Amino acid sequence: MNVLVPLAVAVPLLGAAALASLGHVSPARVDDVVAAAIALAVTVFCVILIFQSSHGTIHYWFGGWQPRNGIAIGISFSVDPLGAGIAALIGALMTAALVQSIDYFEEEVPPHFFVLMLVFLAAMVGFAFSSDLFNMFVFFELMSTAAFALTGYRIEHRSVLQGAINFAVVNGIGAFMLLVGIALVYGRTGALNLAQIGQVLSRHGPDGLVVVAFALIVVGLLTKAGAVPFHFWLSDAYAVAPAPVCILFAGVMSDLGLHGVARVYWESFSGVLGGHADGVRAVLIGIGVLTALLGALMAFLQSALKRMLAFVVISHVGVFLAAIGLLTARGLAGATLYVVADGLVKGALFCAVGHLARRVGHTDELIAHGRGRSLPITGSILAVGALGLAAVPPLGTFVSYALVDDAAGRLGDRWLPPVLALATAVTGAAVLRAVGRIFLGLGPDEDDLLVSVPRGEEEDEGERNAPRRGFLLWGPAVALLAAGLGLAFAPGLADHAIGHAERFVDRPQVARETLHGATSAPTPPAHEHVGTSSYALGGASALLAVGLAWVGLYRRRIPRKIRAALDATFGGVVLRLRLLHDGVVGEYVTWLTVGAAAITGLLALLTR
Amino acid sequence: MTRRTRLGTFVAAGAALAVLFVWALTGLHAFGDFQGEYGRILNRTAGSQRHVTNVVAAIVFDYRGFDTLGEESILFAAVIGIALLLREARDEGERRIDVVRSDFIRAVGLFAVGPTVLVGLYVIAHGYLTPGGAFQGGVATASGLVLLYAAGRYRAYRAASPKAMVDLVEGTGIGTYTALGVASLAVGSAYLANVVDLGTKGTLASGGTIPILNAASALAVIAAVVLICHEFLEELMTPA
Amino acid sequence: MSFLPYALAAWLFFVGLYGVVTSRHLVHLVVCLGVMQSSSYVLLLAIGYRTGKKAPIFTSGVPVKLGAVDPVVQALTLTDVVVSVTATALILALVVEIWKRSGKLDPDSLRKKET
Amino acid sequence: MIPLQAMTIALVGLGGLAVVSVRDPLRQAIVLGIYGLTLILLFVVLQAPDVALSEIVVSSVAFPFILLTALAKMRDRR
Repeated sequence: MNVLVPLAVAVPLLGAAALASLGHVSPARVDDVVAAAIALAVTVFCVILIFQSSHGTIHYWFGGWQPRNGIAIGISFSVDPLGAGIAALIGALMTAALVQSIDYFEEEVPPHFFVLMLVFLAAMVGFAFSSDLFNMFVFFELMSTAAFALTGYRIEHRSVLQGAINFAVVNGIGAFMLLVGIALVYGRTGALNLAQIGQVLSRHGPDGLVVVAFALIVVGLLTKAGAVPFHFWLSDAYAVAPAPVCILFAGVMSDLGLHGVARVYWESFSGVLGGHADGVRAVLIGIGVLTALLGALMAFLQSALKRMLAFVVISHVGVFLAAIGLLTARGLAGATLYVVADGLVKGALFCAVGHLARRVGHTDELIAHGRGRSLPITGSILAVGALGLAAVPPLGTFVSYALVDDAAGRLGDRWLPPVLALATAVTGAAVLRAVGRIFLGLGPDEDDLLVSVPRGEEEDEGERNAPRRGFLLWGPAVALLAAGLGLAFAPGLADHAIGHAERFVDRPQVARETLHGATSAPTPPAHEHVGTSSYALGGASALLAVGLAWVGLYRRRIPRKIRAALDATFGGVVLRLRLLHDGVVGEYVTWLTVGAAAITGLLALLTR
Repeated sequence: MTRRTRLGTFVAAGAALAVLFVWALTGLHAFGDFQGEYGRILNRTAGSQRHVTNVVAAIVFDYRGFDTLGEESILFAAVIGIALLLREARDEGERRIDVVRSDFIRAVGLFAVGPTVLVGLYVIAHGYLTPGGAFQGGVATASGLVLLYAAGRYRAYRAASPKAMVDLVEGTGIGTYTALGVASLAVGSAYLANVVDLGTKGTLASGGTIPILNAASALAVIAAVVLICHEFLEELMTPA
Repeated sequence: MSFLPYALAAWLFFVGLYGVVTSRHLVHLVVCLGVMQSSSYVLLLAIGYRTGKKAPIFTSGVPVKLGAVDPVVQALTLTDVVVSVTATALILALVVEIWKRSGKLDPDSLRKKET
Repeated sequence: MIPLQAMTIALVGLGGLAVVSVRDPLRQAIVLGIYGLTLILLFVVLQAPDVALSEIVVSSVAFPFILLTALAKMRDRR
C-alpha cells in the first residue's frame, strides 16, 4: 500500500487545520512559509508517484475496503503517471503562488488566506486522483468553495464582488448538473466507482438515460473548465482574483475539469458509447474549436492583462478539449502533456503580471503604456511566455502541440491542427502586443477596439510601495517558465506519455485491475517522431503571433479602406460578443441552459 | 440582452433540456423497484462487519468515510471563507446593545437553551444506533448556543463563544478527522481504516473508529455553525 | 404513477432554474438555488426507494434479511445537504457584502460598465 | 405507490413553485420554511429518517437564521 497517495491530500488538510487553529498567533509570513513548505512536500510526493505508477496504476482503497467479488464498496484513488503529472503541476503552481505571496501582499494577510489555499490544494489533488464519481463531486465542490472565497479576497472592489458571485452561482449550477448526472448513473448501475460503472453500462447499448447522464456530467465539468458557452463566469472571476491565486486558477483548475471529462469518458462511458464514438468526438471537438477561437478573439480584444489572460485560459481549454475529443490515446497523451507545459507557462505569465501589478500599480496595457521599461526581466518573461503560448518550436508547449497534430492527422482530421494553431497564435499575439505597449512603449496608448474597464474597478490599481525583495515576485515565474518550456528536453517524454495513455484508455483492462486486482503489463513506450508539418505549423503560429501583435500595435498604419472593410465585416460581431460578457448572472445562467440543452440534444442525435 | 430576450431564450432552451431530462428519467427503474447491488450488500453486511445498527452511519463514517472528510472540509472552507469575506475591520466600540425583546420570550428562550443543547448532544451520541449523528446533532447543539442570542442576550452569546476558542475547536475537529486517517496509516492499514476494537452491537461503545470520527465531525459542525452565525450576527450588530 | 417522484425532481430542477434566471433580488436568487438543490435530494432518495422496505436501521429485533431501502443514496443525500447549505451561507455572505459596498440587490443592476 | 406518497409529492411540488414565485424575500423566507416541512414529510415517507433529521435542523434552524440575519442587516439602509 502506497502511503504517499492519501498523504498528498491529508497533509495539506492537516496543515490547513493547524493554521486555522494557531495561525492567529504566528505572523503572516510564518504562516505563508509553512504553507509553501507543505505545497512543496505535496509536489515531491506527486513527482515520486509519477515514477512509482509508471510500472502500473496504483489503486488505493480508503478504509482498506478492497472490492469484494468485483464489486466496489469503498472509495478509491487511481494514480497513473498522467494523473500524477497533473497533481505534480498543481503542487508546483501552489508552491510558486505561495512563494510569490510572501512579498505580493502589502497588508498583513489573515491566516484564512493560507488555510484556504491549502484546502484548495488538497481538493485539486483529490479531484485529480479520485476514481469514484461521487467522491469527484465532493472534491469538485470543495475546490469551488475554496476557490470562490479566494476570488473574493479583495472584497472592496465592485468587480471583485461581481466576479465572485458569478463564479459561485454558475459553478453551483454546474455542480448540480454533475450531481444529477451522477444520480442517474447510480440509478442505472447501482455503482459509484468509475470502473464498475463502466462494467455495468457496457452490458447494454446506450439509451436516453445513459446519453443524458453523460451529457449532464460533461456539462458540469465543462462549466468548471470554462468551455463556451459556460465560460462567462471565468473571465469575470480570474480577472479579479489576487495574482498568486490566479496562478492556480489559470494554470490548472480549469484544465482539471477536462481531466475529469477524460477520466469519466474512458473509465465509465467508453464501453457503452464506444460504438458511437464519432458522435461524441464531433460534439467534443466542436465545443473545443468554438471555445479555442472565441477565447482567442476575446483575448485579443482585452487591454487589461488579467482579463486577457483569463480569455487565453478559455481559448487553450478549447485546444485541450479538442485534443481529448479526438478520443485516441495519442490525443489524450498530447492533451495531458499540453496541460502540464501550458499550465506552467500560464502560471508564469500570471506570476509576472503579479509582479507588474505590484511595481507599476496597473496592468492595463493602455494605462501602463511604457511604464514597464524599468522591469526588463518581467517583460522578457511575458514575451517568452507569449511565444510559449503560440507553441513556438521546439519548446515544451510545441512538443505537446506536435503530438496533438499527429493524433489528429492519424484520424484524418487534417483541418483541426491549423485551426488550433490559429487560436494559439492569436492568444500569443494578444500577450505580445501588451508586452510591446507596456515594456517597450510601442504603439499608441489608446485604442477603441480594446475593451477596458473603468478606472478604479480593477483589483490591482494604485501606486504601490516598492517591495523589499523583488526576487520573490518574479523568481517563481522564471522557474515555472523554465520548467514548462524545458519539458521538451526531457528524454522520451512524448513516447512515455503515449504508452501511459494507451493504458488509460484500455477500459476492460483498467476495470480488471481496479475491481479484481489484476496486475497490469507495462505498455512499451511508443516511438513518436515529430513531423515536418508540425514544425511548419508551430513556426507559422509563432510568426503569426508576432505579426498580429504588430497589427494590434500599429492598426492605424493599415490603409483606411481595408480598415473600413474589416470594420464593416467584423465590427458588429465583435460588438455583440463584447456585450454578451456583461456580468449579469441571470444571462450567464441562461447561456448555461442553452449550452446544456445543445450538448445534450446533439449527443442524443449523434448517438442514436 | 434585454430581459425579454433572456426569458425567451431561457424558456426555449429550458424546455428542450426538460424534454431530454424527462426522457432520461423514463429510463430509470419503476419507482420503488431499485435493484442496486451496492446498497444491498451494505445492508446485509454492515451490521456484522461494523457492529452498528444504523447502516447510513456506517457508510458515512466508514465505507465512504473519505467522502465525509471532504464534506467536513467543505464546511471548514466555507466557514473560513465567510470569515475572510466579512473580515473588514469592525469597530469594536460601535456595536449595538441587545435587541430588546419581551421578558416572556426571553424567559422561554433561556429556558430552551439547556434542553436544546442536551437534545443535540444526544442526537450526536446515538448517530450510529438510531437516525442522527454529527451534522444533525451538531447543528442542534450549536443552535442552543445561538438561542442565547434569540433570548436577547447578545452579550451572553458573545461571552459563550469567544472567537479564538471556537476557531481552535473548528481546526481541532477537522484536524482530528484527518489525523485519525494518518494514525491508521501509522499502524500499517489503509487511510481511515477502522482499526479500533468494534465493541458490542447496539451499545454506545460499538463501531470502532465510527464514534470517534462522529465526535470529530460533531466538533467541526458545532464550531462551524457557531462561527457562521457569529459572522452574520456581527454583521447585523455593526451599523452600516 | 410510478414515475411521479422522478417527475417531481425534474419539476423542482426547472422551477428553481427559472427562479434563478428571472430573479430580481439576490436573496431570492440564493433561495431559488436552494430549491434546485432540493431537486437532487428528491431524485437520489426516489431512486433508492424500495416499496414496502423500511429505513436501513437494524435495531435489535429487526432481522437483516428483511432488507431495507438503499442506504447509499441516503448517505449521498446527507453529504449533499451539508454541501448545499454551506454553499448557500457563503453566497449569502457575499450578497451582504455586495449590499454593503454598492447598496444594490438586483442582480441585473450589477451590469459591467465598459468603455 | 400509496396515496400518502402521492400527496406528499404534490405538496412538495406546490411548495417549490410557491418558494420561487414569492418575490419578496421576507415572505419567501416564511414560505421556504413551509416548503422545508413538506420536504421533511417526503423524506420520512421515503424511509430516510437521517435525511429528514438533517432537513429539520437545516430548514428550521440554520437556513432561517442566516437568511433572517442577512435580511435584517440589509433592511437598514434604503
